Amino acid sequence: MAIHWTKYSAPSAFYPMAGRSLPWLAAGTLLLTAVGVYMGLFSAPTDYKQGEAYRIMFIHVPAAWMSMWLYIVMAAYAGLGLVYNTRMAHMLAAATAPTGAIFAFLALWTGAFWGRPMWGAWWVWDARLTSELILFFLYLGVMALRAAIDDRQRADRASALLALVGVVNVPIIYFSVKWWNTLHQGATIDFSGSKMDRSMLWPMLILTVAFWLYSFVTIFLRARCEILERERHAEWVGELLDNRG
Amino acid sequence: MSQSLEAVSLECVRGDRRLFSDVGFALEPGELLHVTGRNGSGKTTLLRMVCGLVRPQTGMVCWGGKPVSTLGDEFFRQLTFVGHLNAIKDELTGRENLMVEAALRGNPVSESQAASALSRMGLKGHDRLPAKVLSQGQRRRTALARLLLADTPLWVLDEPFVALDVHAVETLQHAIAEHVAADGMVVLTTHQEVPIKAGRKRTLHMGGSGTGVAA
Amino acid sequence: MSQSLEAVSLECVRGDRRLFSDVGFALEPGELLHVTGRNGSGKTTLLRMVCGLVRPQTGMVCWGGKPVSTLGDEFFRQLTFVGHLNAIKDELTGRENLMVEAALRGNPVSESQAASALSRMGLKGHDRLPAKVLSQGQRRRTALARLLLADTPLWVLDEPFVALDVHAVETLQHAIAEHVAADGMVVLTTHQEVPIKAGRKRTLHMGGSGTGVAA
Amino acid sequence: MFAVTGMVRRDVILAMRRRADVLTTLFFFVIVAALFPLGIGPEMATLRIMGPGVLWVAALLASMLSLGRMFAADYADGTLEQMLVLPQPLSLLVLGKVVAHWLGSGLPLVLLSPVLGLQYGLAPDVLKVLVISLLLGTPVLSLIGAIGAALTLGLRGGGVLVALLVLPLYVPVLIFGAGAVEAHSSGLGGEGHLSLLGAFLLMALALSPWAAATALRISLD
Amino acid sequence: MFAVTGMVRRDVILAMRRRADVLTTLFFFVIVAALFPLGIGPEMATLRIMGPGVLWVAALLASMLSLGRMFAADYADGTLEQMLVLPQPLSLLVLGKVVAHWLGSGLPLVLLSPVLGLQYGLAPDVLKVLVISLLLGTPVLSLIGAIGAALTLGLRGGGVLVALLVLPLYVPVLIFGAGAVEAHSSGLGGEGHLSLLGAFLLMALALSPWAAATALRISLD
Amino acid sequence: MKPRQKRFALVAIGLVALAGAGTLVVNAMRSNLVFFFSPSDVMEGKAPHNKAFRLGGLVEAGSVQRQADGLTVHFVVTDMKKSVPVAYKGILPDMFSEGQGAVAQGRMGADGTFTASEVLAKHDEKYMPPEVADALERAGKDPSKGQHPGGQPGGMPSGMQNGGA
Ligand code: HEM
Ligand SMILES: Nc1ncnc2c1ncn2[C@@H]1O[C@H](COP(=O)(O)OP(=O)(O)OP(=O)(O)O)[C@@H](O)[C@H]1O
Ligand SMILES: Nc1ncnc2c1ncn2[C@@H]1O[C@H](COP(=O)(O)OP(=O)(O)OP(=O)(O)O)[C@@H](O)[C@H]1O
Ligand SMILES: [Mg+2]
Ligand SMILES: [Mg+2]
Repeated sequence: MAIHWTKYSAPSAFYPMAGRSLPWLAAGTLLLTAVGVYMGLFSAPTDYKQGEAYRIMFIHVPAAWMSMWLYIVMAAYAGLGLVYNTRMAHMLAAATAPTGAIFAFLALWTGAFWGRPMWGAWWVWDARLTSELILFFLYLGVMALRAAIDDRQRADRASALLALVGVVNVPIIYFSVKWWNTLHQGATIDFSGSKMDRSMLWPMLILTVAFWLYSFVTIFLRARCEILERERHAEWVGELLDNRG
Repeated sequence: MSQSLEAVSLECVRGDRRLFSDVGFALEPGELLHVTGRNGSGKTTLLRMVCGLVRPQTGMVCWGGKPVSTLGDEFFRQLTFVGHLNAIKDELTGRENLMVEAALRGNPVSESQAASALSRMGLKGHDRLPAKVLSQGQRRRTALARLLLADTPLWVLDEPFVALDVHAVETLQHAIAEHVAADGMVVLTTHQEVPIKAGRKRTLHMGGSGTGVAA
Repeated sequence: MSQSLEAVSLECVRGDRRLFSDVGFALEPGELLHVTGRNGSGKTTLLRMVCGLVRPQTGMVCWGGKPVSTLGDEFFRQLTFVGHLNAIKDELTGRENLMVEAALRGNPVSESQAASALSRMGLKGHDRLPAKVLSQGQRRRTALARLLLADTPLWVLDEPFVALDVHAVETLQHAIAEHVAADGMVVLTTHQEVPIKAGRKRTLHMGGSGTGVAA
Repeated sequence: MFAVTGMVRRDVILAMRRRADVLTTLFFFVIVAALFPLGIGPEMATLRIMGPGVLWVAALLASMLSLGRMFAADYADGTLEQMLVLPQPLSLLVLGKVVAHWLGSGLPLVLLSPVLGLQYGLAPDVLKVLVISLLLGTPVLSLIGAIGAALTLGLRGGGVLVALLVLPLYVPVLIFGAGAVEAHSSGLGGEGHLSLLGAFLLMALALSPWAAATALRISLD
Repeated sequence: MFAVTGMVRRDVILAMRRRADVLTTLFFFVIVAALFPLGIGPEMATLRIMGPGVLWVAALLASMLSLGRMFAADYADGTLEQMLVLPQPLSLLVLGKVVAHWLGSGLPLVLLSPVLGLQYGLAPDVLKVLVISLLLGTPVLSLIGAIGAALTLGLRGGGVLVALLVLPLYVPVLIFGAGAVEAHSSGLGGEGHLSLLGAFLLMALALSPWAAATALRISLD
Repeated sequence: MKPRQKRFALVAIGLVALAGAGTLVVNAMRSNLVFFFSPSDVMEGKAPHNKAFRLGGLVEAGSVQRQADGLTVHFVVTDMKKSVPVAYKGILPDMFSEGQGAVAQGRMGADGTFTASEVLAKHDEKYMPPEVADALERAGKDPSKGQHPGGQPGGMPSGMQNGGA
């Protein structure tokens, strides 16, 4: 490949790259969100059983997916940081946690909101719901641990270890509906295909991509702040700030 | 098998500060390295780095030519470390402290061995008291008694003389000199003088930029 | 109003041991009392007794002729104590530590006063770091900077020189000498020498039986 | 009085430096309140009965857990020793520390309790009584806890020992606190319970700073 | 292997010197188990339903409370630092400490639980399942707890932070532990739950000493 | 033992423990760890006897009868093999309807009727517009049966089938 990704493991290379891509990512987020929301609200048909309420799905499912995916991403960066001791990986892990937590919260909240009309209960302690709640608390734990430690290196490595330990929870969330009898429905979309009409599937997929881009935007923004703060004594940051005036 | 200790261009960053960089030294059997420097110059940090407790940003510490991070237990078997914390349990008596620690190392010592090490450190009559009630200096002595029982070639001592009275300082200086004379190695920090009888004494001064190639 | 400190036949029993008995001394303004003795001879305990932190078995400590146990706050207002613990909060910076402590005493100091005290103790540039990250010696210096801000006649210092480098030792010796010269009183323990310019120096040697009438 | 406010200020600044402390007490409260439905099963009728009791027990445990923080740090770094030789009445300094402790560990729970109460399906008026009972009760917990924390200072395993010492004194607070809510929701009116709680509070305010100060002097001898 | 037994011996001796620690964990367990009927009211039918859940939650809290003791003392006095430079695999030393912790905080609860269970009116066969579930579950709590305790070492307010970190991982243990008893008492047989608990135990045994050892190295850096 | 051998031994022990854990998990999955019981379970006596539990399955077509008070409802829950009559007093979730999944919480009465204190609706994982559902129905396929070869027999929402398998 022409692009050498490893090059971006240097904060000095990552910073401008993220800066250049941010406008595009932000524009993509806005565009896809607009399209997705429009399609979800207007072009997607009413469901044959759930009527209009099912439209919460267009937020719930992408948020739930992203909450799990971002955890994996965070744990992967954490692992990289622990093994190879790269600063950039730790910074990205740190930047990922809040976005992941937001999505986990969103999935919980929309799920509860949806559960009320569909199931007749805001909350039940079934395996899917419980494991997603645990995911949310793991995100909070990772952030709280990081916040509680003053020394940055120790904070990085300690929260990285916690993130790695918590990774066992992700497959449990995913397979919980298979392994146990849950009130939560089974997988609509899995590796064998989708049990959802195309007209509904598209807005959901578009919104998933939009959420994904949004994650990039917030993570890059946070990572850039983090870089500036940590590397404020580095030469290149000094130059950068000088150029800005 | 006599080994050598070597540190190669160590660097340490704490918070925003580069505490030291490009610190290096080499220590052969029969040598003592006295790490000096002002308060806060990074002596404690360097010693902890030598013991593998702190990971250097760059550079490495080698034992017998191999990085200690890969040697693991093999290196620790050669090392006795007395940090600025005494590492004694308040609930145990002096004797028990020494025996428990030796047992965990894998070289158990008998009660009478422990008692004699303590009495050499001037703690006769205090070695059956729980460490909790001992005075600052007595606690330090108990921690240092470990050195008299250890048969490791490398001693790493962080301000060992702190809180000791003149008698105890003398005893310890004597023990260090003997260890060096018997082809041991010592790395220590202290703001006091360390006379040794035989062997070579090096000094590593921390502080200022471009610090730290041992003279 | 200049007062005097007097200790009358103090006795301390710890566990089964009579640590000391019949210890007494009298200290006038412009005098320094150097408490010496081997490790474990009871110096720390004596100093804490002087401050009213430990109650004597028999005997009493008097300030201006009145027992301190009945004086309470009135005595504490005359006293600055630096124990072997540094009494600084890890979370606060050096400046904040000094300011908070002074405010609680009831004599608030400004930030610049705190900063100048710290810089006199050689902590310029380190006084905005949380105390947690400071080295042993730097922490001790922060604790001692309190003395430079205090305007109390009586200082009680337990091994103040521990962990200090030569520069800091000099600064502190200087500060102590000045305080004594300005008609202050100092009670301290240390295993080092304490030269003073003016005033009188007494020594109280602890240890052995029948110890402790100050010479 | 100045000793109290100065101490409160100091401890609040310290707590702000370690915001995690306050947040984690809160999380603990939330998590314990969430655990019970897990252990017991999700029947709404049962939950509604248990709700006030569980929330009260959770508040009690959260407050107790954070007792360790009241003096331990000051003891370990020697600032407590300094407090004893300050020219201020020790009991007022202690009162200041207790107030700061409550601001960081009791008040947030009180503010959060209505939200958790909703989860247990409690009605709005029941929630109101719950909040009042916690508002009166949690300071008592902090005050009593101060004595226990001072007595166990520096003992290894103090965290559990303190539990043993303070729990017997916590029990009446728990009984009347949870009792107030129960009495109200069963239509009896919880005023009697609440005014007893108020009496506890005044009594604790009068006695406990003094007792805790004495305990501190003993622990440091 | 020698590292494990040596460590267990050391910590058991230390615990014997401070017998209060073990006793107070026990008392804590007893008191929490006794508090609930107070907070909730003494109806036997309700108590029987709640019994297993309350006992499990009490065991969980007792175990969590005593986590602070696992490394804190060793950290403060420098013996932990020494452990890191011992010529023994750190993960085995950690395993030794965990075993000792369980012997002092988990095992006594297991042994005491039948007595408390009786108080809640549980039948003998239900008690048997309760004991087995605690026997399998409490070591998992100690193992997971070790990671949290190691990560929060030396942090102020660590006691509550550790709760936040380990509780999410404790929840499954609680669910399946209390679930086993419930499944059994409703005639379903708790074997499924129990074998899941066994699986947790093996998994925790394999991974947690290593993770906790890594956490210790990080915390002492 | 040399350090390398020691490390190897430790890793091996760890792997054995993990394998053991895997076996136990599989074993656990074979016994029932359930959010609810199916009517077959109830008929086979697997469900709790004198205790509240959850009963899950499909609401049998044509079985829903509302009492005059407008609140009490009788219906039958089935898993296509066995069925259980249910009585419930209270407000039903919107999604509750015949042919749909439902989970009821309550106890078995002596007369073989399940008295529910709470009813939750459970739906399947299929989403489609009504026209498609109609078309499928006209083509003789039960829409809730799925368009996939692996579709669930008997129109059960898939979650209702695998009682922990
Ligand atoms: C608080 C309650 C809820 C939580 C925590 C929750 C959690 C989750 C999670 C974590 C996923 C992603 C799993 C995966 O990718 O397989 C998910 C997917 C989904 N959830 Fe929920 N959910 C909740 C409530 C609901 C409700 C009430 C409904 C519908 C009535 C619902 C419908 C869905 C659907 C359709 C999917 C997509 C499944 C797939 O295609 O894989 N959820 N939910
Ligand atoms: N319970 C006890 N039983 C026996 N001896 C005790 C007990 N408690 C304290 N001691 C003794 O009291 C003495 C404490 O002395 P203190 O700490 O005052 O000594 P010090 O003169 O300050 O010594 P250092 O120079 O080491 O600081 C020690 O010798 C200790 O052994
Ligand atoms: N997070 C941080 N930010 C800035 N400086 C830090 C940080 N952490 C540690 N330091 C600095 O690192 C140094 C630690 O040095 P160390 O304890 O090794 O000193 P030392 O040479 O042993 O001193 P002493 O003689 O006082 O024992 C201190 O100067 C401290 O200010
Ligand atoms: Mg040092
Ligand atoms: Mg002393």
